[in-house]
Amino acid sequence: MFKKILIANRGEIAVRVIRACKEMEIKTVTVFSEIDRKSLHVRLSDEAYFIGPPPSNQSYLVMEKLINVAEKSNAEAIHPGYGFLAENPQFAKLVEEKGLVFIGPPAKAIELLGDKMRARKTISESGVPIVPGMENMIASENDAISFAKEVGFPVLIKAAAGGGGKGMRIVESEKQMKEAIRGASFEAKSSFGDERIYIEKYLEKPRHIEFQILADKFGNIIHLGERECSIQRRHQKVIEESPSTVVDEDMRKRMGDAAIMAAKASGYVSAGTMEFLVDKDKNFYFLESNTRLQVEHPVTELVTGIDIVKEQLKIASGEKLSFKQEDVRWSGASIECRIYAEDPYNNFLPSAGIVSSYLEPSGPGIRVDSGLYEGCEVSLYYDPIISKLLTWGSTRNEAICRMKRALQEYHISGIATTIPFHLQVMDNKKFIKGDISTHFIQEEFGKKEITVDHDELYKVIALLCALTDFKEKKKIKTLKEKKFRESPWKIEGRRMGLRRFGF
Amino acid sequence: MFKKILIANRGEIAVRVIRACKEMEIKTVTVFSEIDRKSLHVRLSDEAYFIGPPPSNQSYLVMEKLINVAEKSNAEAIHPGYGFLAENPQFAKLVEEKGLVFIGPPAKAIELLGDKMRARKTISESGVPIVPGMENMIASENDAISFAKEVGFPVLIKAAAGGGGKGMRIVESEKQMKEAIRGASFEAKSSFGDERIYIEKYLEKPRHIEFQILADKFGNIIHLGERECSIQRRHQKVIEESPSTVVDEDMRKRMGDAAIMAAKASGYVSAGTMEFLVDKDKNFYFLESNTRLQVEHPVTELVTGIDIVKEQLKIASGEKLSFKQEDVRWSGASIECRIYAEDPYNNFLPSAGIVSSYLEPSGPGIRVDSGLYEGCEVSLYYDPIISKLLTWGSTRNEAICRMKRALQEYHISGIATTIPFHLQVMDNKKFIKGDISTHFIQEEFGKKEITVDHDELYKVIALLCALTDFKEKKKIKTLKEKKFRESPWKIEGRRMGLRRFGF
Amino acid sequence: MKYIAKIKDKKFKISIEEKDDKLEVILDNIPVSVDFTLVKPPNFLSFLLDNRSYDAEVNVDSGRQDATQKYFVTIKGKKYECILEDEKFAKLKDFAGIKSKTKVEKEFKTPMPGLVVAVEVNEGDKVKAGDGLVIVEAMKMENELKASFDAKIKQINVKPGQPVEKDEVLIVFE
Amino acid sequence: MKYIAKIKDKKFKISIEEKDDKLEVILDNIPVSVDFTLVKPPNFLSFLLDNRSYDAEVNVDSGRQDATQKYFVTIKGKKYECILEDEKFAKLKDFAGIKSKTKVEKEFKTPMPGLVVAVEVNEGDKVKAGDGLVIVEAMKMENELKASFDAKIKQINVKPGQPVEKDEVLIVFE
Repeated sequence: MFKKILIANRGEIAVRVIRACKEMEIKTVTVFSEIDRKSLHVRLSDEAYFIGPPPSNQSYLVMEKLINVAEKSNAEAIHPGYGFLAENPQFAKLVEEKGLVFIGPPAKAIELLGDKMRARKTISESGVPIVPGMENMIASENDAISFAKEVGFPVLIKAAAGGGGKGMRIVESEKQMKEAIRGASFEAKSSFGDERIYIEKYLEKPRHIEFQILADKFGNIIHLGERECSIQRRHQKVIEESPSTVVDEDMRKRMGDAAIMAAKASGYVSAGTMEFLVDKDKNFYFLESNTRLQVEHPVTELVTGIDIVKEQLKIASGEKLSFKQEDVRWSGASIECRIYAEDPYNNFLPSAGIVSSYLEPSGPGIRVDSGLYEGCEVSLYYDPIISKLLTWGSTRNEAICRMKRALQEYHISGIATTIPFHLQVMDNKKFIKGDISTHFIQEEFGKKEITVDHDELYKVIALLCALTDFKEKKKIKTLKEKKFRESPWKIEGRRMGLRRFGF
Repeated sequence: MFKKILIANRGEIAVRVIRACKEMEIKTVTVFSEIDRKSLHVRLSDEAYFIGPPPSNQSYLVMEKLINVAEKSNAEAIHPGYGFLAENPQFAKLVEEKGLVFIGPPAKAIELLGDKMRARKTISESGVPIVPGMENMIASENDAISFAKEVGFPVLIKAAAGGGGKGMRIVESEKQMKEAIRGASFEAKSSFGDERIYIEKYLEKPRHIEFQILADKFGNIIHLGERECSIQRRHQKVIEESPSTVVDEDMRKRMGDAAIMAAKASGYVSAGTMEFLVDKDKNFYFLESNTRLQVEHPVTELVTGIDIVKEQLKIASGEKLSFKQEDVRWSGASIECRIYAEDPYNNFLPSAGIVSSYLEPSGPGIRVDSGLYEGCEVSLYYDPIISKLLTWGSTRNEAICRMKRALQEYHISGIATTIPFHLQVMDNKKFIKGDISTHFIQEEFGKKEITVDHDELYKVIALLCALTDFKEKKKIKTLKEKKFRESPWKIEGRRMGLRRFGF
Repeated sequence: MKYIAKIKDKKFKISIEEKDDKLEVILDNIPVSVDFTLVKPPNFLSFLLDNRSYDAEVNVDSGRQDATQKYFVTIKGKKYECILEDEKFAKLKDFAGIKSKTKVEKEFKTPMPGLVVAVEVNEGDKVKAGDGLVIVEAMKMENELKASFDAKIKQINVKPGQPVEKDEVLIVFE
Repeated sequence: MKYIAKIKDKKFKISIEEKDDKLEVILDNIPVSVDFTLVKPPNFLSFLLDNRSYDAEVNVDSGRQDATQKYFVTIKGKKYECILEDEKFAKLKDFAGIKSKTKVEKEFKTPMPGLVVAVEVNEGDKVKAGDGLVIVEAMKMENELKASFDAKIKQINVKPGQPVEKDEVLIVFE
């Protein structure tokens, strides 16, 4: 096993990898941009190196800087996390050329699967069904329109190098095509440095279901079951769960086999994900592969008890998988809510600032993966996922009830977050029934306000405001009388001190 | 199911019960003493009632006050938590007389099992082996000495109404007897309001292993496996785990059967624990029964996936157990470290004050049950258990490594805690091997200092102190120059603000 | 003191008096028992209303208009807006027939810093509530800023490629 | 500034100078690179020593003696004590042959408030390090307070049943 690795990432996923390493007694090296000096990943790692200004193209995306740090710190391997360079085959290649180990699939597999067109071809040839689409990149608007007319609107434009919903557009009519192509290729370029986009048939109300796979360097490949990722906003997953309410044992076997076939066909090694669309009749189509650790990997960890990051590390260091497909056991149900720094009361616009007060939910069946702490800064430079709140329950219903409880306990001040939105979803009847598709949010929350009425709370709110005003005015009066001001903590401390004793 | 219950407790266990209730949509009513107005259990419950001054005999132990609150708030049932009135048969009886449901065993069973002498007799007659002891309470010092001479020193003095190590003394020689009797009966009286004590043979290096049982009102009794509770200080459990390294499948079956037999013999209903001592040859002896939810119940929850508090609520409301013995599945390993507000650097003396800074560990396999938050007060009036840190791992080794990681992440300022002590245990070779007994702490930590040397850290500490002094002196100089002082937060905020922008 | 509090379409009359160090609170003519304590400075409170327990964060909106004050209250993970008025002032207003009405903002500001990717309108255009005005990139995403009421564009202050600060005026309406 | 820091039996020489807004730090004659930043007021720091990362809480002991200062540093869950001396002072002391020696406390204080349950010694008794002196009840437990060095009891200030405050003097040694 490695003695020391570099984590070429930041935020919650860097913290996640550090935790796995600590539990395996592997030393961790992290990197930080100017704005990340106090980030939790810097604080928790064994070593940390400064790599430049906040914009990621001057720090976290600069391959040479990362290689330099790895060499200077004698790290043996590099874990890329997700995002940034995680799916960049040049980086994987460079790492290997420098005699270091890339903790992920071989550069070749990243290249093949990262090129959506080649991936579709390879996977399709291995016998796995795929979504109908153009065989080449979009060359012109007319090109795209004629394909769309052939298979029928709506169609989906996607970044060839994409992932995470970036550089993706649904096109419902001819006149939307131009702007969609422009927007998608802009986002594709700014997110992945590759502006190429392609087009495919847009399935009506599909479910988005993915399979977690693990493949070692000796050709052993297993799957850890599915994750239901249909709850999406702007093509970004916001809530994931395992198992899916639509996948039964037989379907799990067939989809799992297809995922393993796809991994075999692409020469896959390490942890990875095969994504499928599932239509109303439970037909499934290969969509794309994510050649990295997924944001939502913890839902699988909660139902299987397998630590996927540790397995990645073992595989990368050349160990054989220590268990077989039949050893994988699923138990209960797990849900993840991605907490974004976005304001659900203001059109989900990004929110940034200092987290002025912070209390994580806790107790039975709760897991929080985050890089937050009281006093930390959430900046606008990076991904808006600031925390992942997960629950496990012996049934899906218990997991949902627990999530409601946890969301109400989770207290983040100073920035806006999507917690209120998640609470709405947990109360939604269709969600509770498991009657969902990728259109769920659009259909259920499209026009509605986020806050539903809570008559019983209005009185409380009215009183709180009046009492705050009353107290404030009284304080000003008292201050004028006293002519000096004490910090609330001091006043508090003294008051406590006064009644501390009295057995 | 109940619509509303009263939780007649405080602190972490009240919070634990609230969480279960929230997940079952049961409204919760809590009570608070003067010093507990801001406690987390008050903040998280639906209703909260003031019941008097901090000393528990004027608040949490006053039965009439609790009954009054239950009646005023229309609560249908009372959950007693652990400690306080949890094992007081008069309280259980009173609750039932008032037409309310006591969430626990029937008063009769509490009475029988709470009287250690009667319990020993009943259990012994049902065919379960017991530790040799006197058949009556200690009447005089001579009485006790003659029994001790008969079975041989050391002997153990225990409170008849006891539990949690209170009112317990090991007596190694004749001359210690007097003081031990005095101390034990004092503690017994102040903890349980019952000064009666008895005496039994003290087994050499026993393990303390207990079985969790669940019994419904229809005579169905199952067990949820064992908890190893041998790591004790001053007869108080400090670290528990499940499964025990010494219990194999056959032994689990035999001990589980004995636990169920003991529960049957005593007419037990609800969640409860049968405690055993296990000697070097794996013989086990019934020790006592705890007729309540145990502090350490979460280790069982983590390996079985069963929420014991929810089961208690279901049983109390008259539901049948929804699963059978053969449905109980154990998976992986779990450890609990009880975090006490005690100073390991000062002879484990109690510590109290305001928690000035607080960060809970988080991420995979971690559970924290606590009533703490930043700014809360830990008072000297109540039990020193302020938090329970638990880890789950697919193996015991993973759970231990995770615990080390979690303990290092857990940050509690303002009061002393036993976190450093737990870190020492997790590094102990005998503990890692599972080679433990109730003498473990005495033998391994008796004379040693808590802090072992960390040469590599000394330089860091030296530099931190020098830099702090340097910065402080510079600040004083700067202040003199500037003639005014800003809060560190303001300075920070402004600095951040300055570099916030720069795409 | 007497207050009128408005939340959405509901209105509450509140009276608070301090007598012998205790608060006497009347809500819509019914006396209520309140216990109101700071859990965490500056604004995180624990509130017991007739023994019902609520944890809340109370934020005052910084811009004060007349004798009314806007509050944001977060309870159980959700945020609510409340307008608090001094009753004397409210009476006066009713008497004079003044309607409390949100002032129409003439300036369209960006709620966050970022990079302007596209401007979707031209000076002189008429826009409707919900129409996109400017696309600003932040957190690696394009965010479309939309009009919240019908208006006519008077002036556009930014162009694509331009970085903007939080609260910078992007567009001025007529 | 020059310092001598002592932790247990180890001694470190440290020099800190500020040049052009940067800190130049030398530890035992070897220059080191330090990056020292406040993560959480008042005393929670993130520290990079030659890129090795440490999270630490640094507390100054309130009682200052001469030019030395006692610190408590908590790192990775454990607490360490460090004595920091100004080097000039230390040299002077060495020259004068003054040994830095812990002053023997004449007063025996209780580290926490509680109720005195028993006094285990009498005035005039000689006690050894480790001998029990007073039993104080707190958090529902009896806590035996022990002598930390050999001493003779001069005066006893408390008796069983008496409540005591934190840092109250229970016993005076000769």
